[in-house]
Amino acid sequence: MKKIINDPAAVVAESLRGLAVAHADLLRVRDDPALVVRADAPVAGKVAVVSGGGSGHEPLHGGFVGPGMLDAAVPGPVFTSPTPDAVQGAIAATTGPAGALLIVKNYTGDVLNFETAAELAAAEDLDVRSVVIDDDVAVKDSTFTAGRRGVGGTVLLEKITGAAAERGDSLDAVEALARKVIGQVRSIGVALSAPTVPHVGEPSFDLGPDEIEFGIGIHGEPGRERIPAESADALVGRMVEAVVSDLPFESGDKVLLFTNSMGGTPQLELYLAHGIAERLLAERGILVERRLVGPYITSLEMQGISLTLLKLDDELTQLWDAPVRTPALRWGI
Amino acid sequence: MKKIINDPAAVVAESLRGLAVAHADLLRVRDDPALVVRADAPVAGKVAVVSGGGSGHEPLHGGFVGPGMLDAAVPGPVFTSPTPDAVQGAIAATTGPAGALLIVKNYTGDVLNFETAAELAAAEDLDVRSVVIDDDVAVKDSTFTAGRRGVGGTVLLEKITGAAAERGDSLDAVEALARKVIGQVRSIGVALSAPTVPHVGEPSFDLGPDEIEFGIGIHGEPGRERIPAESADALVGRMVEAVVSDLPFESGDKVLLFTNSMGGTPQLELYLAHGIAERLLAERGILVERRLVGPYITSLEMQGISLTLLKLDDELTQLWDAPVRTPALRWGI
Amino acid sequence: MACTAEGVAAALRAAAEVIAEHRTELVDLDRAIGDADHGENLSRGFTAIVSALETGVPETPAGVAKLAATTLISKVGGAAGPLYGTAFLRASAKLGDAAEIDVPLLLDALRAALEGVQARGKAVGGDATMVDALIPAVSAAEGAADGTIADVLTAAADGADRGAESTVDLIPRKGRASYLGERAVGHMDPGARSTALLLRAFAEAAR
Amino acid sequence: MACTAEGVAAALRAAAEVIAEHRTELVDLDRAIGDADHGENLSRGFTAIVSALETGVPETPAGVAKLAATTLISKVGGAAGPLYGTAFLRASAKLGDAAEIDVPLLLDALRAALEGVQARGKAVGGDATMVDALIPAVSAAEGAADGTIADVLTAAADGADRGAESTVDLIPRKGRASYLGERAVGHMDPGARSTALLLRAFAEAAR
Ligand SMILES: Nc1ncnc2c1ncn2[C@@H]1O[C@H](COP(=O)(O)OP(=O)(O)O)[C@@H](O)[C@H]1O
Ligand SMILES: Nc1ncnc2c1ncn2[C@@H]1O[C@H](COP(=O)(O)OP(=O)(O)O)[C@@H](O)[C@H]1O
Ligand SMILES: [Mg+2]
Ligand SMILES: [Mg+2]
Ligand SMILES: [Mg+2]
Ligand SMILES: [Mg+2]
Repeated sequence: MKKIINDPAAVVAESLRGLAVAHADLLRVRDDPALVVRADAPVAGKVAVVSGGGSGHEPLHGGFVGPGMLDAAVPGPVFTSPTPDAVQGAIAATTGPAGALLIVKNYTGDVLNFETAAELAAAEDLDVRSVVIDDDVAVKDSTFTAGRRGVGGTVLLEKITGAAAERGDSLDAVEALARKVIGQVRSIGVALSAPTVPHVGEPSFDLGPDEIEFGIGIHGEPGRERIPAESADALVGRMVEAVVSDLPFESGDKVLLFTNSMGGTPQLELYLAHGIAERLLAERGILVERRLVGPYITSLEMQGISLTLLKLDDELTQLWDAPVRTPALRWGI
Repeated sequence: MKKIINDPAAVVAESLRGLAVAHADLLRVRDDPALVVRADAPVAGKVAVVSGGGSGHEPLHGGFVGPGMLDAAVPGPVFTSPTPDAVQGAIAATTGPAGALLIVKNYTGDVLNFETAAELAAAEDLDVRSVVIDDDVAVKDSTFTAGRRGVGGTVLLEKITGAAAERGDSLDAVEALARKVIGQVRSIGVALSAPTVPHVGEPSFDLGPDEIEFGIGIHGEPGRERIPAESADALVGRMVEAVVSDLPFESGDKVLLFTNSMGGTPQLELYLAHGIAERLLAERGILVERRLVGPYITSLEMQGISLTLLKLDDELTQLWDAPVRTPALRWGI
Repeated sequence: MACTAEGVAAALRAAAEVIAEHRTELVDLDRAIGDADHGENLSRGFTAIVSALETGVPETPAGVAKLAATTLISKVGGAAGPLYGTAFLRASAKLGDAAEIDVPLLLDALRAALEGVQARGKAVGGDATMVDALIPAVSAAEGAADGTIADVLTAAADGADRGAESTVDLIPRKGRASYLGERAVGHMDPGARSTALLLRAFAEAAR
Repeated sequence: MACTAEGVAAALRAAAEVIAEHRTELVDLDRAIGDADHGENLSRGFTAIVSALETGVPETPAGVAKLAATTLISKVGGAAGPLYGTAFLRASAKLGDAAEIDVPLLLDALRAALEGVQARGKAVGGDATMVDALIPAVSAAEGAADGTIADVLTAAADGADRGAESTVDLIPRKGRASYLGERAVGHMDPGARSTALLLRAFAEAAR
């Protein structure tokens, strides 16, 4: 393993130090438990939007803290969900009478730890609600499993609920909006190589020189199936089919298309894939009205991409377009 | 080689198609020769700022086209400078009576091809000037060699000259400003792994499991020396020393610190390195007043980072802060 | 060793050593069907328990168990943190203010731990989780109710070993491994394995 | 073959084949001390020359050389594009409106090509570039001035081969390889090698 790190156990703390000094205008970082909090938190009268999860997916979530998006992010160790006291710390630092929405990705660890934190907050008479995002179509959804994972849709969910909270929506409204977004966003990911977790020192899985993991998660968990390497046209076609057929998205639907790099994919390839996805959606009569292209929810240095589609309506489009100012997403301000 | 591509010969054209459709509000892409041009070009009365070079360094240069930065970018094949007729096309599409500044990275191929294009433009009575950026301290500067390479400083140069052109500065002024920036910006890069050029299909160099290439270029050209892998503290310390001692940067200097990912470095490590660099500069009394952290000038999927320092004064700071709206850099609008 | 507060603390220290020794094994099991952190998560948690005990051992076995619970909850994260944390919390609640744990109390505590894990994680037997180690551990412990504390814990550890072994052939239906479906068959569940290791460490400590 | 426009066109087609055959070799030489594209760049350029000739062969040798020059300039990019482009452009200027190239004209053209490359790229002998193949090529050609066109080109190719070989021991002072300094010693310069390949192809075509 070659990495630009010191002690593997200190990677998250040291990285957060860099984030703090680079973006002191937007956020503050606290140590032990680690927290990233909006510089002007708590914002009076505003619903707090809080998210978090294991580290290694940067810019998710710390890179999305700032006006128009998250009030706080709770980074756990690499690929390991944070503990309830950390989540509680984030709630305490951001939440007033307007309450807070916790955005939780559907992983057993995240769900359990955020659940516990929400219970503790309720005991302190704070109005805290949780939504669980599970947009990954790679995983069979069933009440007999842990269910679908939360992946790329999380970024869109955080932007849109953040915008609603920023304009002053009530907790009821923000929560309802979040559930609506979760209901109409779907994603699929692929990996061409594995990430290496610093404290492990070896790649999280072994992939042959001509193999692709189709339906990969963001923690190096294996996906739906292993397929032979194929052309970008074929691979993106397979991904579009998986996402579109799931909701399903239909001819005439207006959508946001999010083409995400898993970390190690050159931007040259990312835009190439994005162009193919746009073309395939156009062929199906699906109208791409907004797009996001870049490394926004990653798996360390893993090479691969994910595609996320969100069905848009006027309200969602307006909230997507609303100003946002965070380390990783910024427009309008 | 595993890549998300179709025909290796079509990678750049197909990727540009994705860029065009993703950012139709900002730019247009033309084919054969490939060009990326601001959507509202030519902007009346404005000095055009044009850059370009081999592809594979994205977002450089196409991702910096838009208000406040470049008027056009000329992408060559991967790691190969574009031809004079392409550069000429970019000049023709953007340049009016106010003239154009060509920003050229100091590589023999870029210099020769842009030189030829400038001669052709002069023959058509257009006022076209060129500046050559050569900020890489890894290379010994000497009139007996090709000289220093243009690397990270290019991003800062394009932002600052773009801002000056946008506010209406004359070509003389923009050119003088560019030379000033070139005089006070320095960079150094390191690689932990090699990029793989699509038409080659193999890594551009072989690096042992415990080796780091110190002083790497952005084309997989080997660097100053090969060193054993070391801690982030040691490595960033070595990089800061190389950059600071070169200009030199001194106690009391105000600077912009740009911590760049070469493409495949996880953001977790990038911010960790950034934090160390800020600390080491503070220890030397150098005042970091602005910063940029992210993958802005890359070498495909190469793992590694570069550090760039630019000495600031009020004018440069103001131009850095000026609004910019491009696919990869955006603030204030 | 008597099952006083000090005895429980000693058992936890012994468990911390075992977890440290098996850190890589647990990471590798998790690497195969999860996200390669189970060993790292538990080491972090048990190291923290040992430190917490250094600043003072609580007065009752229940107090020690509660300290373990809160430490695991606040240090481990992931799925294992809340699950093991809940197990110790429920066990602690059963132990009340007893100065020493006897066999009936131990059985109550073990049952409470299992119920806690199931209440929190909603897994049943056969889902290929730590529950598959805990269920046979509790029944084996109940079968050894005539013996000493050490006998009961040894029986529990034996049961947990068999349970962990049984997860190799199961299709996981809870936790991260469930994403893999049939591709996870052939791999032992890391949480089931760590449950077996912990019970074995407690059993050895009780000798 | 007579050195008419058609003859020069045939020589360029032969050169295109040789470059295609040696594409990987040139990429590998450039991979070692540069950016691994020299073979790719030249193949792109010579393939384009062959296509351009398909739509019609210009009337004079100078016209053919000029077509080659503009095609290389507009298709190759990198350092090699403008350099080889300038070489053909200067050679074309020397050829004037001659219908066929004789030996003195060929020598003039070769000298002009070398001067063009040096004017554009500022390299001198010993800098480990294509100039190190061109200089001995031109002197060897001059030494064979009594022979046929084929003799002159064969001598030039032999000289270029020796020149290319000589770059192995040099510390590069121009182009991308100069960044490497002493680390480039032991590697042949890709541009010098391609110059030798091109001259050999021309010589064979002239037989
Ligand atoms: N719903 C559940 N009920 C019981 N045990 C579970 C459940 N989900 C996961 N586990 C256990 O947790 C273990 C994984 O723990 P760990 O790797 O530390 O957390 P994570 O899966 O969050 O990375 C699994 O091996 C399994 O035994
Ligand atoms: N200044 C120069 N003068 C003469 N030849 C040069 C000069 N710079 C580079 N070359 C030649 O160009 C060759 C490299 O060409 P190529 O790889 O196609 O371009 P690039 O270096 O831009 O990738 C070198 O091997 C060398 O022979
Ligand atoms: Mg985990
Ligand atoms: Mg090149
Ligand atoms: Mg795990
Ligand atoms: Mg080259």
